[in-house]
This record gives sequence, structure tokens and C-alpha cells, in this order.
Amino acid sequence: MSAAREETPLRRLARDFARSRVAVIGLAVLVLVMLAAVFAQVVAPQDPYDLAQLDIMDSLQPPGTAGGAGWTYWLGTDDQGRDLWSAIFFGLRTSLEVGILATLIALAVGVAVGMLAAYAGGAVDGAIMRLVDIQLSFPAILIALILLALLGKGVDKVIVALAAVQWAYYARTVRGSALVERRKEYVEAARCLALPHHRIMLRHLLPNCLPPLIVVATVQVAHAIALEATLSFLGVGVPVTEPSLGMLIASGYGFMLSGNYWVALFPGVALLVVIVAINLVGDRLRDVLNPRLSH
Amino acid sequence: MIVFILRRLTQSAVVIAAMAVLVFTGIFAIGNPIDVLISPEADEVERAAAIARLGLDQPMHVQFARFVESAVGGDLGTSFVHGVPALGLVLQRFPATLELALAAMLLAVLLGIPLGLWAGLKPDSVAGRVIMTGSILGFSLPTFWVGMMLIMAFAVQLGWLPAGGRGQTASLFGVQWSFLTRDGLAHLILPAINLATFKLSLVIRLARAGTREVALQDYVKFARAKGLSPARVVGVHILKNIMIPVVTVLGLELGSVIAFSVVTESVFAWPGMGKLLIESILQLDRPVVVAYLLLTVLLFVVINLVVDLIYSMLDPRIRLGGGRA
Amino acid sequence: MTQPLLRVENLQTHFATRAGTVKAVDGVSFDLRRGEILGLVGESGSGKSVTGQSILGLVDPPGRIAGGRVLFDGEDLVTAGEKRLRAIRGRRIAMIFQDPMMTLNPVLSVETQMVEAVLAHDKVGRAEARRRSRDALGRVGIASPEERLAAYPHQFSGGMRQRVAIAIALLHSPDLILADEPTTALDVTIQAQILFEVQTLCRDTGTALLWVTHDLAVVSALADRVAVMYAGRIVETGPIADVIQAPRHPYTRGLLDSVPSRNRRGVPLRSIPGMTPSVLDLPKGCAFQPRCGRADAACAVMPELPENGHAWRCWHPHDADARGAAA
Amino acid sequence: MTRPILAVSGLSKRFERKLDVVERFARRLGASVDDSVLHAVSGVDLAVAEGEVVGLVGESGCGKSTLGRMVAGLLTPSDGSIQWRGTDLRDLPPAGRHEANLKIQMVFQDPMASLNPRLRVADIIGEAPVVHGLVPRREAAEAVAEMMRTVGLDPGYMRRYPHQFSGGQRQRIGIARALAVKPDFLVCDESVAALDVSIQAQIINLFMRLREELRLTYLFISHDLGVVQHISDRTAIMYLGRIVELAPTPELFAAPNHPYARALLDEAPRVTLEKRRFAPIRGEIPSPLNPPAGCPFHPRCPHAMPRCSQERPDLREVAPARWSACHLNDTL
Amino acid sequence: ATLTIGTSAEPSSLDPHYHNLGPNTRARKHVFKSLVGFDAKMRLQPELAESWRAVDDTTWEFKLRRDVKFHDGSPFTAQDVVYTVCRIPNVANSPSSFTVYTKGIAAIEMPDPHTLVIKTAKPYPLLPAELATFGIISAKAAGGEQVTFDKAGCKADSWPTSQAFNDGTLMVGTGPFKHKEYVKGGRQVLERNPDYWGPKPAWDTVVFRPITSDGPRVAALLAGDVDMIETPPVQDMERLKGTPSVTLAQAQSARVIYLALGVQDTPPTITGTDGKNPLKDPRVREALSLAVDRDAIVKRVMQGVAEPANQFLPAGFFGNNPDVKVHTDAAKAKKLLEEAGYPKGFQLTLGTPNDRYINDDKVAQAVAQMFTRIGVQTKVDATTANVFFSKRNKQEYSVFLAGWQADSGEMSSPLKALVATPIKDKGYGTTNYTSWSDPEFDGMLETALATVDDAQREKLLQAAVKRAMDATIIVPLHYEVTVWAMKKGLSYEPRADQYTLAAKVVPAQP
Ligand SMILES: Nc1ncnc2c1ncn2[C@@H]1O[C@H](COP(=O)(O)OP(=O)(O)OP(=O)(O)O)[C@@H](O)[C@H]1O
Ligand SMILES: Nc1ncnc2c1ncn2[C@@H]1O[C@H](COP(=O)(O)OP(=O)(O)OP(=O)(O)O)[C@@H](O)[C@H]1O
Ligand SMILES: [Mg+2]
Ligand SMILES: [Mg+2]
Ligand code: NI
Repeated sequence: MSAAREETPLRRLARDFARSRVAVIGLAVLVLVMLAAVFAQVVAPQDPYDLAQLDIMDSLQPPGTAGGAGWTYWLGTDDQGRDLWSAIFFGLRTSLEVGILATLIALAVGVAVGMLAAYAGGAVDGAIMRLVDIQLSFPAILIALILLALLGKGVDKVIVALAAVQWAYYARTVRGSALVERRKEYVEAARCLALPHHRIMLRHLLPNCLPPLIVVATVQVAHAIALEATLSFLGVGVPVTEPSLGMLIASGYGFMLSGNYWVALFPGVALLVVIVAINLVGDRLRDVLNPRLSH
Repeated sequence: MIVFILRRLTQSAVVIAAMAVLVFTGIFAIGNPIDVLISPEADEVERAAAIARLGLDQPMHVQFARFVESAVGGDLGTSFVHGVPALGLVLQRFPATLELALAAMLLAVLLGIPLGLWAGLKPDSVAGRVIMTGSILGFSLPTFWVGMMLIMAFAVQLGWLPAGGRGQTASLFGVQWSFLTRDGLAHLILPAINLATFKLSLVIRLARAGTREVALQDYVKFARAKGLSPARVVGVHILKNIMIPVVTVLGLELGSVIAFSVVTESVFAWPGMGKLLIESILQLDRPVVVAYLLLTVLLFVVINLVVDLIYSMLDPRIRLGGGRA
Repeated sequence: MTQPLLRVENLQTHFATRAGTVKAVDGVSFDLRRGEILGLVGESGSGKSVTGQSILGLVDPPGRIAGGRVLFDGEDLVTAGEKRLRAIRGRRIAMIFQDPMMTLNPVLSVETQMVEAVLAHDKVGRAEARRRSRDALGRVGIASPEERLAAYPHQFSGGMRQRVAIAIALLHSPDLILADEPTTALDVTIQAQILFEVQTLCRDTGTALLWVTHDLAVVSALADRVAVMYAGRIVETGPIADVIQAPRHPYTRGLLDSVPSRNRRGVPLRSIPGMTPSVLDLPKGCAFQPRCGRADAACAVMPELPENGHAWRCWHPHDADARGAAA
Repeated sequence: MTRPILAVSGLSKRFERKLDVVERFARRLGASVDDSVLHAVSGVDLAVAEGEVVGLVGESGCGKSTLGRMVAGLLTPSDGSIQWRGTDLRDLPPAGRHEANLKIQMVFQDPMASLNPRLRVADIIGEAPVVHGLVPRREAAEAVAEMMRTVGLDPGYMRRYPHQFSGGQRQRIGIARALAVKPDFLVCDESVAALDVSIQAQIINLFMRLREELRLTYLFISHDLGVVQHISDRTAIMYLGRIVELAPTPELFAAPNHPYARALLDEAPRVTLEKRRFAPIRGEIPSPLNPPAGCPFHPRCPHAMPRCSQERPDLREVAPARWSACHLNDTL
Repeated sequence: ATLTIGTSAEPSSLDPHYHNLGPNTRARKHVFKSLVGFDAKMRLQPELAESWRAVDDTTWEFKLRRDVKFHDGSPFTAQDVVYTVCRIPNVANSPSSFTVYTKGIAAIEMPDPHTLVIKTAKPYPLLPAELATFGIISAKAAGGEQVTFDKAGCKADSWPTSQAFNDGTLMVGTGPFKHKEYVKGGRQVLERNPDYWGPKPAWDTVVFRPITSDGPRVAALLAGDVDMIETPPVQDMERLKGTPSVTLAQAQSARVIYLALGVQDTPPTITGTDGKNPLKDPRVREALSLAVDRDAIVKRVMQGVAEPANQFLPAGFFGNNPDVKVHTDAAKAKKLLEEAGYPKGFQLTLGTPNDRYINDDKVAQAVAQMFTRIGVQTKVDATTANVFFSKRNKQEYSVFLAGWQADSGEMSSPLKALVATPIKDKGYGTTNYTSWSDPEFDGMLETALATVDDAQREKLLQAAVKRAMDATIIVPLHYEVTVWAMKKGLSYEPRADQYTLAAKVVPAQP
């Protein structure tokens, strides 16, 4: 025990995390991708959502073609004349937005519901968990499909649909770990010290329930992105005019057999990189945060 | 056990009821099927006649009541599009999907468990790392993309396997199956692999995590201390323990495999329920969608029951403990 | 003097961890004769379990035996191949673990777990294997062994489970049983029952016993000789009565003095100051010196453990007659 | 004896599990499911005088912790009452009960699990007094430092996390946390059981020192007879949810009255010079789900008579200040 | 020899009268012939009727072929036609039946078994064309030999169910192929009818396999699973053209893809105009039409597999007016907008389905680009057909993209449906969701529809087209071109009606 350097749990986590090179690379890629997505306006030469900037005559140009507007289509263009390089960044933004927002909403709902179930126990718990069971026993893709058929297209609707299929995972996870943590003596100690309930829940229980949640959440972000891509592929995802990566692939899907490989390939690769990076990070977090494997 | 089964059944009844209401109202809200179904040249009289024929002139609660009434009698309505009983339509497609799902599951289990065991026993070996990397990839790749790549590679470029469809079928128990004929089997391979990819990764991960955990347990060390061969330690002591989580998850996953076959069936033109569902949703063929979902829910109920039974066979603590699971 | 059944010579078992090499066992040597009971005591983390597992080659990676010899009936088990070890495990040397909840596989019936142990070494029929298992259960005092064979571990209480483990250990009438704290998790009345069975069995069969525990009281009642471990080394060893009556190493003495029942009621206990050191950064020389009232510059060099009856590893041992206040 | 600081009478705790709708239905179909009632603690009477240390011993599952947790207010009794300084807790107004609850604190067994791994030591110790307004927030750090010194910890470690401490130090943190709200009464549930002997001795010494310095009263729960013998003034022995014997410690250890107490004391290993032949009592503790009728110990008791299986002996004063629940005392 | 065809859609039923839908008709045409047929250019040709003539304005006489036998060997007679017409309104659950085409019939007489006299209530020039839409089933097989026609509703003990067709029992027709096997979603197998009265097909067996996803359908052809496919996606044209083992056949279709401009008083999807509807101003409508670069759409979005459209039907179809032209002139468009008082343009949402027509949503996006370029900032609301049609039919779009296929192959069909003022019970304006109403145009159309003389009718229709196009209510974009791709060694005469007819697929002459 070195007295000099103060070791916070976060720092310990970071140190453990950094021990896996692959995971660090994954994280680096992820950060880069996020930055690129956030600053898509800056990184991308073209705003693919601005129809005035598109020219149908520039459609399906192979990578490296010089475009009409004075820049080069490094990754070619799609059938709308969208610069793929730009479209991928904007698509990334949509995909990440969908993935992250859906996850955050689901997380918020799930945590609230799960904590309530764990802390209240009894009939409340029973009712909530039945609901979760029902939700979980029904495949996400079906629910999302039906929901989206119902809600119509739109980024916001996809987010709602994904959040609606994901919240139950968090609720179950939170409840599970909250039940375990609740039995631990430190919670008893807090109760013994007559600390208020909300304080025990938020300050003592919740932070200790977070590790499994973080793992689930990272994996679920990846899942959400992939699911959104699939839904878009099936024709019920985001609108064509604001393509996510999934939508780009889906529209590129039509070009797979034709010579215009780049339309499907590059967005596919981008999606793959993002999901793999997230999964790598999630996997590493799982290892690091799992107390049973930590020694 | 009785309690257990009863509880499951009650739950399932609730699920089915809830699902019926949700789906019915949901699909009701999407749009008017007449807009899609009827010939645009039809005049108003014709429209009204068609609406009346389909029973769409009634208010929703009446339609729902009618639906429930006949559903109790086993009739889930007549397909708007195909004009045949919806349930029959779905059931007819069911074997194809079931065959595909089972083939995928089989692949996932038969490959996934040994690979996962290996990766769990030797987490730091090259093979272990390769398996894990592979499983992350398999976890990450969207199904439709993989499917298309498979077609590109094996059907178009190499020409080894057919690109889609179900091929020749043969009859067994009065149902048509592909795997009984050479041609059918050839058609089954790619879609099965496609559908299995994700589950395979999942099984590998589960098996690996389970193995790593179980391998640390005292009883494994005790088994070795008894002088047992590594084969028995791994094949009996570890395997039987990791099968418990694997079976639980797989049971749930069989459901989602059936659901996810929607994607694979679209890509491979596999004439299963999933494809029917997508088409029916797009055509607002309400009775078929409802029939599909209800059948799926029912299927889950059955699968869950079976899984629980297997589960209790594997885990004596549940079988003999008599407690609530 | 005949050759000892088990001779451990300068055994070293190291764990390569991220934080550095953990020398969990660092030069342990002792002998065990046939029919003898040796108690191995020490505080948590002192390396008792690792010592026991090293003897049978059961240390899992990242651990490995870094040096030393384990001579069992003259044969070095450290260099023996896995196949040879497997032939010895369970047949000539049996092992019992601490937690009776965890040593039996929860998903296999007791019968499976016993029969497989028989079949691992003897080519006999299932019926015969079953008969032997049933007899073994009977011997450890389990009533109606026939029915109990079909049961699963969770249907037994903790004490019963430990008996099953002992029965498994006895299946092949081994020459040596390594018992790693088999009663620590049990209640006193149950512990007494187990100790009673073990004692009877050893006396009847002449099996040697290495009894690992942190409980001096158990050792004092059961063992012939005792070895006290501290930070991966044996610091004192000798016949049980000698060690208890006249502990020479300050650590042994501190340990004995810490036992509440050896102190007068109500007066403060004479405890050992400080805390158990991390195996990762042990001081040079005597590992006990930071907590030792008698330490001086000499202690920077590791004292040797002489090889005879009552031996200790200390530059400044206590006098043989200067007993503590426990009398 | 002066007026006890804490007295419980007829205290019981039952853990009940009722059948739900489905199970009731299943039972109609012939499934063997039943309501189950687990009698963890049954009708315990115990009074603790101010400044006294009462040891509570017994084997695993006999209800020690449950009793301790009821006293500490973590569990609601199913029956019986708890009197704090002469008033039934149930009769107190909420504020008074709150105060009484704070006055009874608990020290737990597992030095790791009993500390929230995500809080700094300063927060672990300082949270409750600040929340309850015992210490102004500004002075919290000073109060924590004071508390840490009291239990023998270096206040410089205040900003560390629990995992950075050894087991003994963690246990001290746990004690400091309990002491921070200025309790009068400590329930120590196996507070030294998880510690190594040498560390255990330090903590026992700490408890004894605190008792003197802070005039604390203890309910000291342990299954280690040696520890209880050393620390407590009176000792209660529990079996299957009941106190079977209660007596001043020296007398109890010198001459146990109840057959179970005798067996327990006999079989507890102690450091001796000669090897021992073990002659244990047979059998195991029955399940508290269906405790035997009559004297709970009778199935294992070497002196059991027919009466023991029918009639439950009361805890009676068999000699001055010595209480025992055994029919043998009648026949003497 | 066996011919395997990958189709882009599956019939919803084998019942020829169940659902008036392309794939159903395609399937029907193999087994059940109709009285009148279309040739590849969608001109009427005799089928089961040898000849026909208008006796007077409301009376038609059809002479039936005498050498026709049903698949069960029984002869084809006029009674079968009567029975078919009677059965059409009596198909249970039919979501979209053929009654539109039989409604005009007021009475049927059978002077002899091979002559039919059909009377209409009004002059009805379209009758022969409409008789081409449905197949004739066997009255004998369905037990309807005694059924007689009655305008108020024919009488029969029972009408055949769709199920009886799906399971093959009633699949008794007069077509070149006999029904053999049908696995819903899997395949439909037909075998040659050796007694077919027309030219014998080249194939012993024909297998139709629905492969509804584009990519897999092409892949199936490339992989050799099927011999021929319908409508390969336009994206893959290049590749298919470059594949030596594949030949293509393509034909202009009778389907026009158009934009409809709504003139509602309050525009549902236009903003930035203070609630006014700019589309009510003809200049604005013209500007939008001028903004559209049809060549770019055809070349880029449709990969050349389409024909720029200037009216509702391509040249060569009955009623096409060669004088009608459209132009592209962005500069003029901007000027017109300015004149109309919208120098800054306005905001518009363009509705389109995304799974109904070839590249429909992509075309809409291209149009949106073009509109945006002249200052009308356009968003695209692309939804699945079901949602789109529901919204469109409720007039929730100011401008939408849709397509119209003239089943009868003549101009009256689009004019009646898309431009005429809606009159509910007469079937006028059934797809006019623009609120447009032009009484003068309606009058022109009505006259045309009552003129039995073809030459005269064509003139009238051409005048009506001109009037409709001048109003710029419908902005035609392109005519779809239907493509078939098949193995080298096969040839197919491309059909304007888009049907894939196995009988017309022939091994190429060496
Ligand atoms: N797998 C491992 N990896 C790293 N270090 C280990 C491992 N197993 C044991 N050790 C270390 O070896 C040392 C000795 O452990 P061992 O289990 O022998 O102690 P013990 O004396 O049996 O303690 P206890 O009384 O708690 O059982 C400990 O410091 C422990 O941290
Ligand atoms: N929350 C609970 N629900 C149900 N049963 C419980 C609960 N808590 C304790 N019990 C049961 O009550 C009985 C007494 O438990 P308790 O924890 O008081 O025993 P103990 O004497 O402290 O044992 P140990 O020495 O193992 O700590 C046990 O049989 C236990 O299983
Ligand atoms: Mg140990
Ligand atoms: Mg307890
Ligand atoms: Ni020393």
C-alpha cells in the first residue's frame, strides 16, 4: 500500500482497463469516432442532408473522383450523389445518437424501475418483474418492428422503439445487483445509522449497482446500433433522407452485386469498426468490473 | 414443479392476452389495409363493398370482440391479402422457420460450447484469443450484412451453394423438410450459418465465462485431487455446470432466433414465417400479424417450459429443492 | 530411522501476478512419517493451502512450483509427470478442502462423484464401485448410506458434506490425507464429530495426515507435531506439546498469547502488534521483524531452520521455560 | 441490578412465506407446497444493564444475528417488546424512536462487505453524524479525525477507500462509523470472527478499551466461546431461537447447567497440552422450519426423558443470577 | 425441359378472381385464359374470343374459339364466361375484386355455345379491354353449369372458395400450362398443357419461385438457381449487362411515375406561405415541372432503365398525344416563382412510398434536390406503401410521388383515375387526391368514354391529355421500363404489361 498516491476506484478501474492493449485501442477508436461524429460538420466537406449541396449527376462516382463542388469524393458517392465520406460521418452521428440516446433513456427508465422493484420488494417487485419477464421473453426485433410500423419513421421514433425494447435489461440487471448489494452489510449499516431511504438508495446502493450496468450499457449501445441498422434494412428505421450507417448499408445493399461496391462497403466497415470498438471496450469493462475474475 | 409450470402458464396467458390487445390496437393504428389492398381503379362502391367484406366497417372494439370470440375457438381470422385462414398460413410457413432456427441453434451449440470451453480453459493462449476475437466480430456484424457477404462469396463468386430459397423438400411426419434432401440441405447451409453467427458468438462467450468461473471452483480442484482424468473433469464436472446458464440463455435465444429469422429469411428468400411477417406488416394484413405474434408467444411459452425442464434436469438444486426458481 | 512417507524439501511456489511475483511458499521443508498427524498452522495468507496443493501438483496458473522437491515414498512429485501424479492423486494421497459447500460438485449426485473416484484408479465394475462407495459412507458415520448415495450435495448439511468428502478420500485407503481446514466452516459440535471420525480413522488405518488450519486449539488436540507458518515460511516446528508449552519463535508465542482463553478474563490480550504483511513486499531477512519486539540488526538476515525435533527460525528465540501468563 | 439500559421480553421473529395465488391453486391440484414459517427467534427475554457486556453464543443458524438485528432496529420483531431505558420502543414518538435507534449501533462481521467500497473513509464515518445534524458539516473532518484516533487509525488515511486497508483496519473503520453517532449500546455481531487471531486480539482489546472510555454497553454475539468468555460479564447460550442458559460468564464456564451448554463447552477445542479423544454429541441442529416439540435440544440430549419431548422447559432462575431452561433442574 | 423463374412477388392467391394484383394476374395468365388478351405492346388481341365487334353503341358480340378444352378435357363454351362473370362479385373476402370490370355488363346472351352477346347500359368502348383483365374458369368444374347471368346478382348454390384454387382442385383452365404444385412462399410448379389450343410452350415444367428481395434474386440467377428473373434492380443492370452468361430483355411499360400537385385551400405540407397554397397558382405548378430534370433522373437514379415521361402513357399507346411536351428550365422556373410572388420559394414536404415503385424514394430525393435548387426547400417523407397510401388518401400531402399503370393500355385509364373530378359511384377520380376539379376536362373525358369508335375516341383522349397537361396538376417523371434477365440461350419478348409469361420464353434460335 503506497501511502503517497491516492487511489480512487475510478483510477483503479482506468489502470486495470489499460492493461489490455486491444481494449485501449478499441477505446481510442471509439473516442475518435465520437469526435468525428460530433464534429461531422467540420470533418465532412459536404452536408449530405442539405439537398442544395447534392447533385444527382454526381451519383455513384467511384472513390477518388473529383466532384463538381471542388473537392474529391475519396470514398465515392452514393446513388443520391452524396459524398460517402461525408455521409459516413453524418451517418455515424445518427447511429451513435440513436444508440446512445436509446441506451440512456432505457437506462434511466430501467434503473428507476429496477431500483424501485428491488427496494420496494413484495407485490411491487413482483408486478414489475413480471412485466420485465414479459418484455424480455419477446424478442427485441419483433417489438421494435411492430412499434416502428406503428410510430412511423424517424430518428426519434427509432430511439423510442429501441428504448422501449431495452429498458427491461437494465431493470433486471439493476434489480439483480441491487438485491445482492442490499443484503450486504454496508447497507444494513446505513440503515442502522438511520440514514434516509433515498440517501441509501442513491448514494449507497446505486453506485455499487453501476458496474454491471456499465457493462450492459456499452454492449447495448452496440446492440442498439446494430438493431437500428437491421430495422433500417428491413425498411422501418430512420428516413432515407437522414441516413444512419445502417440506412447507408441498407441502400448500399442494393449495390452489392453491381460494380458499385463502395456504396455498401465503406459504411459497412465504418459500422463494423464502431461496434467492434464498443464491444471491445465493453468486454474489457466486464472483465475489469467483475469482482470474481479480478484476481 | 407443478407450481412452476402453473406459474409459467399463468404468466404466459397474461403475455398472450396483453400481446393480443397491443398488437391488435397497434396494427389498427398503423393504417387502413384497404388503402393498400384495393385496386386504385376501384370506385367508392367497390371500396365500401371490400371494406364490408373484410369486416373493417365495424368500430375497433367490435372487431376486437369478434376477433377474441373466434380466437377462443382457434380461428385467428382470415388473411386480408391471401383470403385463407391466417393461422393456417402462418403454420404452413412454420416448419421452414423452425427448421432454419433449429439448424442455426444446433450449429451454435455444437461449435460454440467446445470453442467456449477451450477459450475458457486457456484464456491466454493464442487459440483462446482468436476464438474471443472471432466471437466479438460475430457479435458485432449485422446479420443482413453477413448474409449478403455469404451469398456473394459462396453463391455468386464460388458457386458452391445456392443463393436462396429452400430447395427440394421431403416429407416427414406430414411436414416438408429441407434437410432430408441433398438439394435442400445445400439450401439450408448458408442461411443457417448466417442465423447462427450471432448465437454462436453468444454461446462461445457464455461458455467461456462459465468455464472460467467454474474452473476456479473448489469442486474442480477436488475432482482433480481425486485423480480424475482431465477429460472427465472438463467433460463432466465443468461441462455440466456451464450447461446450466447456456441452456437458460439458449432457451430464450431460440425465441429470438425465430424472430431474427425475419432478417435471414429476407436475405435468403427463405419461405418462412419471418418473411411472411414482414410482408404482412407492410401490407397491413392484420390477421396474419396477430396470428404470427400469438403463435410466437405460444411457442415461447412452450420453449420456456422445455428449457425449465431441461434446466431442472441439469440442476438438481432446482429439481429436488422444490423451491421457486 | 526409516524413510519418511513424505519429505518436502525447500518447496517454493510462486504466483506471477500483475503486481509482481508472489512467493506464496518460499522454502518450506518438513517430514511426515506414516501414521503421523502434522498440523500446519498460520494466519490467513501464510501459504498453508498453497503448500498442500503444491504437494499434489494442483496449483493452477499463474502459480508454479519454482523449486524444491516433494519426495513421496522416495519419488519426487515435483518432477513427476501429470500422468504419474494422477495415479497418485486420490489413491495414495487424498485431499479434503475447507468449504464443504464447494468441494462437491453441486450438479452431480454423490454416487457419481464417489463411483468416478473409484473407477479413476481401479478397474472394477460399477456395482463394485458402488458397494465400495456405500461402505465408505458407512465408515464416516452416515446413516443409511444406501439411500444417501443417490442424493445430491445440496441435500446434505455442511457436516454431512464434509463427511462425504472424507469418505471419498478414504475410498482407496490412501497413505496420506491432506486436509485443508476441513472443519473451519463447521460448528463446534459438528467439528467435534468430524475430528472424532478423522482421529478414529487415522488410528485404525495408519494413514498419515497433514492438517492445515489456523486454529491452534484444534491442532493441539489432534496433531502429533506442528509446523507454524508465517509469510510462506515455516518459522517453528516440533512436537505439539513442546511447541505449545515452550514456543520459542516470537511469532508462535504471540499467536499463543493472542488466544483469548489463554489470557485472564477481562485483562487486555497480549496481541501481536501491526498486521500481517503483504507477501509482495516482505522485509529483507526475517519476515516477522517489523512486528517483533526482539528484532534488531541481526534479523536483516534470514535465520535458518535447523533440522531436528523442536526447531525455530529466529536469532532471538524465547527461553524454553519463560512461559506466558496463561498458566 | 439497576434499571437495565435495554430489555427485551418475549421477543420473537418469524420469517413467513405465504403461498401466492398460483401456489394455492397448485396445492389444490395436489402439489406439496405449504406456507412455511421459520422460527428464527422465539420468546427471548433478556435485560442488559448499563455498562455491561452480554455475550451471546450459539451455533450457526440459532438466531443470534436475528436477535441482534432486532435489537439494532434492522428487523421488526414479530412479537414481544424492546425497552430502551425502560420505555417500550413502540410507545416512543417517532423522534424519540429515531434517537433511541441511533443510540443502539451495530458492528458487523465482514470487514469488507460492511464498508461501502465507493465511499472514502471520511464519508463512511462522517456521513451519518452530518446527516443527523450531530456535527456541523464544517467540523465533519475534525470529528472524523477524532473518531479515527479513538479507534487507533491514522487520521491521515481519511481520504482513502476501504480496499486500501487491511482487515483489522477495516474493522476499526466499522467501529468508528458506529461510534460516530455517539451510541450507548453496541451490538457486535461476530465482529471479530473474520479476523486472524493476532488481529482479533487487537480488536478485542479495542472493544474493551472503548467500553471503559465511552461507557459503552455491548451485546456481543459470537460463536467463539473463548472470545465471549474473555470479554463478557454475562453469557447467554442460544439454541434454535431460544436462550437455553444465561449466567455470569465465569460461573457458566466453570459449571454449565444446561446439557447443551455443557456439550458446547466440552467440544470447543482449546489449546491443551495433551491430545484429546473427541466424544461428540450426535446429530445436528434441527431445522428452525419445524423445530421439535418440547425442549428443542431433546433429540440430541444425552439426558432426554419422555417429558422433554412434550413440554418445553421455561428459562428459570436455577441459582442466583443463573438462568437455565432444562427439566433436569426440576428433578434435582 | 424445365424453366425456373425467380419472380419479384408472389400471388396472394391462385384464385384468379380473388385479388386484382399484378402477381396474381401473372399466375392466372398461365392457367386461365381470358376472352381478350394483350400482345406484348398491350394491344388487344383475340384469346378465347376469336373476334368481337360492337353491334351498336351498347351491344357487343363475341365469337368464341371452338377448339378450346379445359385442362380436365371438357370443352370451353359461352356458359363458362357467364359463370365467370357471375362468380366475380361472389369471391369471399376478396380485398380487391374484379367487379370494376364486370360492372359495365348489363346483360349477357348466349345465342349459341360459342357466341356471346353482351349488353351495356351506356356506350362502353372499354369493354373488350376490361374483359382482358380476368380469366375464365370452368363452370363444370365449379358446378355452375346452370347459373345464368343476372345484373342484380346471379344465383348459385354456392360459389367456389379461394381455397379450392389454392389446393389445386379448381385449377382447371384453358391456358398453356396445367397446375401441378403450389407451396405458398416456396414455389408454384406448372406443367405443359399438351392440348393447348395456341402455340405450344417450349417447357415441360415451369417453376416459379418468389424471391422478393432484389439482391438474392439477381444472385439466384447468377448462381444458376433460376433460369430467369423478373425486374432485376436497376443498380445491377451494369453488372448483368457485363455478364456474358446473362441476356436481358426490356420493354417500356404502361406505368408512369408522376408527381401530383395538390391544390387544396390549406396546403397540408407547405410552409412559409402564410397558409396560402402556392400550388393554386398555375405558374408555381409550371415552375415545379420545369425544375424537374427527367433525363438526370432516368440516367442517374434509374440507371437508364426508364424513359423520361411527358404525359400519362408513352408514345405508341392508345391516346398518347405526340404534341404534348415537357421541358427542363431551372432559370425559367425561378422566374415563374418570382412572378408568382415566391422569390424566396417556400418549404415543401414531398410524400413518397419507399417500397412500391422502382427506386421510388430515390427518385423523390432527386426531385427534392431539383426543387431545392430553384428555391423550394423540399423534404422527403418516405414511408412504406401502406402508411403512404393511407396518408395520401387522406390528402395529407401537398405533393406526392406515385405511379399509375394503365391496365387497359389506353389513356382513359390514367385520365379517369388521376385527373377527373372524383365522382364516387362512377369510378371517376378514384386516385385524384389533389382536390383538382376541371369541369371542362371532365366533360371531354366523359364524351371520350362514351365514344365507341376508336379513332374518334383517340382524338378526344388526346385533347383531354393536352388539357390535363396544360394544367400541370400531374407532373409526369418517367415511364418504368420492365426488365427481365435470363440465362444466355433464352429469349423473351419484353411486354409492356410487365407480366412474365413462361409460354413466351423460348430457347433462342441458334
Ligand atoms: N491464484 C493465486 N494468484 C496469486 N496469488 C495467490 C493465488 N493463490 C494464492 N495466492 C497467494 O498465496 C498466498 C498464500 O495463500 P494460501 O491460500 O496458501 O494461504 P492460506 O495460508 O491457506 O490462507 P487461508 O487461511 O486464508 O486459507 C496468499 O498471499 C495469496 O495471496
Ligand atoms: N431474512 C431472512 N429470511 C428468512 N430466514 C432468515 C432470514 N434471516 C435469517 N433467517 C433464518 O433465521 C435463522 C436464524 O438466523 P441467524 O442469522 O439469526 O442465525 P445466527 O445465529 O446468526 O447464525 P450464524 O452463526 O450463521 O450467523 C436461520 O435459520 C436463518 O436461515
Ligand atoms: Mg487456505
Ligand atoms: Mg449470524
Ligand atoms: Ni526475529
